[in-house]
Amino acid sequence: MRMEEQHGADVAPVVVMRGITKEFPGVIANQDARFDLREGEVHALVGENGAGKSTLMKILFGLYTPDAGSITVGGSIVRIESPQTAIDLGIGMVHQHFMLIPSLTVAENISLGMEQKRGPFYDLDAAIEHARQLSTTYGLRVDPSARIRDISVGERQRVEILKALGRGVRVLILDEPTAVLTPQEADELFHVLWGLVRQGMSIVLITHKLREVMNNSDRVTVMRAGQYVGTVDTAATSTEELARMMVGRDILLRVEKGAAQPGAVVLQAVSVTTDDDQGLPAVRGVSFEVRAGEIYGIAGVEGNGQSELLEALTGLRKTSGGSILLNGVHIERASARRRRELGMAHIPEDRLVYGSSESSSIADNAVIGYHYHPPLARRFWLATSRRARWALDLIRRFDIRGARPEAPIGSLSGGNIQKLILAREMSREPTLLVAAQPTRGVDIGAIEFFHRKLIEYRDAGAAILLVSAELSEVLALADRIGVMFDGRIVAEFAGEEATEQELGLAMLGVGDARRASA
Amino acid sequence: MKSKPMIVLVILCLLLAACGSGGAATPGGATTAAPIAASPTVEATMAASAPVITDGTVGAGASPTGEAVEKLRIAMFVNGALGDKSFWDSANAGVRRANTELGAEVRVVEGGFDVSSWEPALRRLAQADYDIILVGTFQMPDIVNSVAPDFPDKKFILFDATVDQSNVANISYAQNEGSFLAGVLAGCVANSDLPNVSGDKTVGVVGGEDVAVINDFVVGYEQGAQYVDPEMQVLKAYVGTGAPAYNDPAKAKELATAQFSDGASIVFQVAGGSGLGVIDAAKEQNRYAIGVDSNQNGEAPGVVLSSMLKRVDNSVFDLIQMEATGSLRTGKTYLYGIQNDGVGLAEDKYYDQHVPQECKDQVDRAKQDIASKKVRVKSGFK
Amino acid sequence: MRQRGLVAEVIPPVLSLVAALALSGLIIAALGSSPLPVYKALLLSPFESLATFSEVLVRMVPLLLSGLAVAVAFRCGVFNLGVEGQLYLGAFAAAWVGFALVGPGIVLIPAALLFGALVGAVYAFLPGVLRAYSGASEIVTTIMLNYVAINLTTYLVTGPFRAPNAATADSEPIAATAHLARFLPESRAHVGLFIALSLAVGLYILLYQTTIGYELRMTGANPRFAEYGGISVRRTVLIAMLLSGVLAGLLGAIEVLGVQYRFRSGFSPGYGFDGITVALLARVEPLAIPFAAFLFAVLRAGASIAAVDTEVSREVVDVLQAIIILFVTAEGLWSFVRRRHVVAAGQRG
Amino acid sequence: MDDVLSVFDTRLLGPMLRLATPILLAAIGGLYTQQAGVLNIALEGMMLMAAFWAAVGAYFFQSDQVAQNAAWLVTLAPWLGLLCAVIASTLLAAVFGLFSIRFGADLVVAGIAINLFAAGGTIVLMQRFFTTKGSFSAQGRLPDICLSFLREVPVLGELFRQQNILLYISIVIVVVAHLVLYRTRFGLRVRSVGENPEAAQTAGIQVRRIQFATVLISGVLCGLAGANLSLGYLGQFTTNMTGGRGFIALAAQTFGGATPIGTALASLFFGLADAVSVRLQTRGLPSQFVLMIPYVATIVALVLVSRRRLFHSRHRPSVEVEKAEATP
Repeated sequence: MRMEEQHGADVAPVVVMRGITKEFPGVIANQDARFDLREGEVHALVGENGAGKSTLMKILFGLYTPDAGSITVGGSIVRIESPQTAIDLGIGMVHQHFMLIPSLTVAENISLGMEQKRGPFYDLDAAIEHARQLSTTYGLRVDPSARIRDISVGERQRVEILKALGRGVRVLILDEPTAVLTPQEADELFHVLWGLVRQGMSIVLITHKLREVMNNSDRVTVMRAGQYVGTVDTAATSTEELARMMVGRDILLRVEKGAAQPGAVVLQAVSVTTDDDQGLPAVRGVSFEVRAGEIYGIAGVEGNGQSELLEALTGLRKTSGGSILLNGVHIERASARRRRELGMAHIPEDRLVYGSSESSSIADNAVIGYHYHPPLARRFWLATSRRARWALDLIRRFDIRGARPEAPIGSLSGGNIQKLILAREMSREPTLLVAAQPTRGVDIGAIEFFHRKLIEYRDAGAAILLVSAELSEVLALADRIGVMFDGRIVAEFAGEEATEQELGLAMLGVGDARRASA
Repeated sequence: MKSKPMIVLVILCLLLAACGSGGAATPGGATTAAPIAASPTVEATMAASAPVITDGTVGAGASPTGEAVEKLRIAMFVNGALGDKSFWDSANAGVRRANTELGAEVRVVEGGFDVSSWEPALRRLAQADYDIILVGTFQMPDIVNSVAPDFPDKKFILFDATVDQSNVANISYAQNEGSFLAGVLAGCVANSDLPNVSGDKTVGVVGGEDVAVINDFVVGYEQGAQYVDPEMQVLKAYVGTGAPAYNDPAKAKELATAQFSDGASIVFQVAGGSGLGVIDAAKEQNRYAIGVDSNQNGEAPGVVLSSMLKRVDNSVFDLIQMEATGSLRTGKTYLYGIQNDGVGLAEDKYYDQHVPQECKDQVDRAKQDIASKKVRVKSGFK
Repeated sequence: MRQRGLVAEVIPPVLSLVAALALSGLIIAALGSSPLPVYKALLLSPFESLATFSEVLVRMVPLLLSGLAVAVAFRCGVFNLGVEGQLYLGAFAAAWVGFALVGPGIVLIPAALLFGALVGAVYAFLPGVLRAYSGASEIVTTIMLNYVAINLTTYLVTGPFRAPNAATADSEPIAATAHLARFLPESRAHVGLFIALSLAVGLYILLYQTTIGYELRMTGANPRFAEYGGISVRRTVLIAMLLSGVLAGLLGAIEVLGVQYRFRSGFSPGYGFDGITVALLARVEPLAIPFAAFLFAVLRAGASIAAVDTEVSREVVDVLQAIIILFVTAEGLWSFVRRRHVVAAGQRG
Repeated sequence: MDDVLSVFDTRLLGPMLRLATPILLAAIGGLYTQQAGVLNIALEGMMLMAAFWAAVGAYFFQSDQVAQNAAWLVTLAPWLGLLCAVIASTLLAAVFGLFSIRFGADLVVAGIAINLFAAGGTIVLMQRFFTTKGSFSAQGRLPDICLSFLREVPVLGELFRQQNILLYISIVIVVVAHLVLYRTRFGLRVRSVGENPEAAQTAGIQVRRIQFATVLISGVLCGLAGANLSLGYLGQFTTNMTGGRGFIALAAQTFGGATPIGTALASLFFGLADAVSVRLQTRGLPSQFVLMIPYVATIVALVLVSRRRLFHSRHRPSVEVEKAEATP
């Protein structure tokens, strides 16, 4: 410990940010924020949603210009006006939403902006060679000729990292890198990151996951409400302390829940099949049922048909076979609206694409799906004032901070948008709640809140279908767990019996299928 | 979100409105009375001493100042634009002649293609102190009917259309008769031994658009061609619809080329600005063409054998001259046909040089037949 | 903060206008004329008397309706470039009621307006269906259908509905009872203006106070979100196109009943495209569209006064208008005025 | 009916190419900007401006003034006209790019303004130079090229009988466009800017600069397209002679999926439909219906080739660098 500090004092910081203030219309994202990064460390940056972590790092990467404050890189004060300046200073960033061009290949994406030429032409071979070289040097496996739209999320992330490395950066910022990864993929990522650190790279890790922080960082900086709270050595702190610093109070990290009291079957899927966007079979005959008063979890590595299954269940994708019954009614051909009317609610996996409309107001976002129903509407007329009150009520009950009904939802942080979606979907007390990745990219305080709500809701007698890439979440919440692999449910576990180990093996398609479905 | 554009727009509107009232408070500002002798526009100003409308608010009864009392003051309203090398340019030449030969003060206003703007523009022109206001085309009778009764002191000349108003003199043209002669020429040429004739007993006509005023040319032409040879086939094509049809020489050229390739020896163009494309096609395909409205024989000597002239210029000048001598009678229609050279073929040196004698004779015969009513030329108006 | 915001809002458009006028002045001077009379004719003369001002109101009607027609589709994420074609068909339909039927105004006028709106709607429905069910880009189909509509209506008035002795492609005049009432003495300002203004308010109410409007806005803002929320994007796109067609058809009908009194082939100087400019200038907000339409109408009325009052040719005025549009819509032109405080927010319609 | 069907013979091919060429040239220009995410409504105006300056240039370099001072220029006059066209159109494109990409004017509105500017401006200048508002002769044309060795070949002979040199240039341009977009560094950047401007920006690409460059390219190509009308096909300039071909080009480009090959096929298809309509007119069908053919045919073809794409994004505004999202 003492050694560590001494060592730290010796090493000159590569990046020093002081007094950073950034204001957006109506929101102060950073106020007098500070940050130090030493050479050769993994520095975790944690904080709740809206705490200003991403903004601070986007300022460092030149995406935003600060209103006030100074940035020192390598000892000299710099003005970072664009990502290009940042890259020139050796700073790279891997964004939460990948900055890749889907129709281009891996090699093209990596070389974009620093392409080699052969004669008048773009040298594709050189790009492929370069990508391959990077890939082997840093141990990040990717196929240089694959198109981005065809590869998995984990691979895309590797491409993002390679993109930065290929530009010779010495400082790498990763924004919530594990949010979209399986546990195995996450482990692999950290393995790679430590390898980079050994080569002298400095890494900033923006995350919510305290366990990750404890296992994979040297120091931690905590932010709250746009302000700097403090920086601590990881070895000298604990998850509880970090959580307290983030939230400003003690929070409960385990999910308290009683045994489920399953009732009648609410959702029944029988041999459901459906195709993906390319028209290839994605779900190949899935059967399961969810009862009232239980949480049915679906686990699996992303891309094994979970998304397509959910879309088929909720009416966003046509089924090609099988049947779906909701409270005994066949709904496989019903519209999304009809399914909602029959008591289904849906927290979609991508809150920005399906769950909300960025430029529309919070009130508009708070009523979709029910906008034509009393009390929100009477015949063709929207009940405008009741709608505003409705939105306010959701905002209050779900503690959505900084929200006014008339403000665009895009002004909220990701976690607060997710809260609003949850609030909306629970507001009509559906008999079935389909929740996909409900806590993805949501901060620790909010996760606690979400989990408590889901359990409360289950205990009130609702059926919940939970799909999550977070194994720990599925394990913590689900009463029964189905594991999806290659478009099928290959194994089913009772919640309390399952272990992470067993589930992980089943997810890879090699587990002992305890109760394989038809 | 809502308020931002509103603010901007309201301010812009207020800005305009505020200035508007300010401007109205200072009538007859010196700036507007500035002479425009330096104006480079040729067709808009006929004389260096041409007047401007002294102020927009001048009423109909405002008396002109100084010596201009006995001078004729003429305004022509063009509901479209000059530069068509045919109808309007011809009318413009007529008014211009009135300026040089009669010393009339002349003003030409182009109204553009926004149909609904024509009436207020004409009304504004009528409010200014002009003695005669010239208006043309079949698109204007409604508007003249609405404007003319409000200005009983003013005289209007409406050419190429007619209305029944006591202060309007009308001019109408027997373009079908002129086109008949063009048809006779075409039919004769197709049967002649001129070097570049196809020998197919086929002639063509390219019209601007398929409307009666153009078809008046077309039916006359067809009748003329078949007057020469009843077996003569007449190919017809139209460039398009509306104003663009008269400004698309590329399309006209393609149409004429198609007609030539279908065996037409000669093509008559009735397509305004598009018509030059027909002449171009004839040049390229080594065939013949007939121009329209103004004399286009010189555009391609030996290729354009003649042009069907509609002497808008002469007629307009004639009526202005009548007014100058006090003989113009409003409330009636002046007809311009073959007899009074209101329509006819351009028989210039190119015509003399390139058209076979036999065809010249046929054309002359046809003229007499029309004059003697031996031939009745069909009308496109029916 | 608030005041600074207002200054930042007001200064740029004013500067733009000044810059546009200055540049235009240079052009006019270069052509050898004095710019001041042109400015006066273009900007002030429309306000000089009731008669000239009423012409502004006449011009405003089609611009306003076209702006609304474009806006309603746009709010649903559909680009209706076919307002021009739809208004021609609507105009013909209304004219047909006017010249083929007889009756008192109270019957004829609503019948003509409704029929015009209906035909416009049907014609807009077609590209809507093609977009919703075959994915054919409405940008292409609506442009193509404009040409079809113009040819079709011209055929109708030169063929089956040709007026006796008609010289041009115009229909017979409509019955006098079908004329829209004029509300100012000695002017052409007609009650179509009030219809158009109430439609602007109506569209506002529709968009913000009704479920259909809500579904329309959500579809335009994020179609996947709408689909997720149980809104049928197809159906909503069709409704938006229908509404757009209704407005375009009404535009044509009102022009026939209020100004032209017959169908004239080629009567629209491109209202359908003016509507795009008007709608976008008003940021696709129904209540801002009348102001944008008014602004344009002033320029248009001014242009035709300039043609009569000044020696500057019509086309110079076109150039001036182009310059004014460019400068006034270029929001970033004076960005230094409001550099720090207005970062491009997610405020696009 | 036989009469109507008899229209379909090899004689359609020549007109097809002639009618397709100006559309194709402008459409290729439009597809560059489209690939970079810029909807270019201004094609029409740029073409018109180019057509005007092409004719002016050709006229000027044959004038006595030039002949006396630099006689050797006279033989080059049509080519100098072409150069003038390209310069004028590119300048106009620069104005369009400046106002829309740099100053944030709406793309559609700016495009419409540019079209208005060109329509008015050409007439004003024509009046200034030639004291007419209708048309003037360029006193010359770009040469036609007759591939004489093909004369006896049945179909090709018909195809390449008397075609303007710009047709051959346009074939080259399609190939070049394909290579540029899919084989060069610039093309890679253009496509990435169009597909995901934010990602392109974080890769260090100057998004606006790339977009501006494509607008300039569209200016160059519209320069050729306009010159093709006034100097390649006709040898004269006429008021508003583009007659909506810029919009047809926009449609062709959209129809062709913004790829060079697709756009070329779409333009040819449009040329063919136009050629059919031209030839059908001599068969005595009502002109208005015949005139509709190209447009109806385009709609039908588009419906047949369209996949179901309900959520396509387009009319993309220029990139907003700073989004007001405070999402950490």
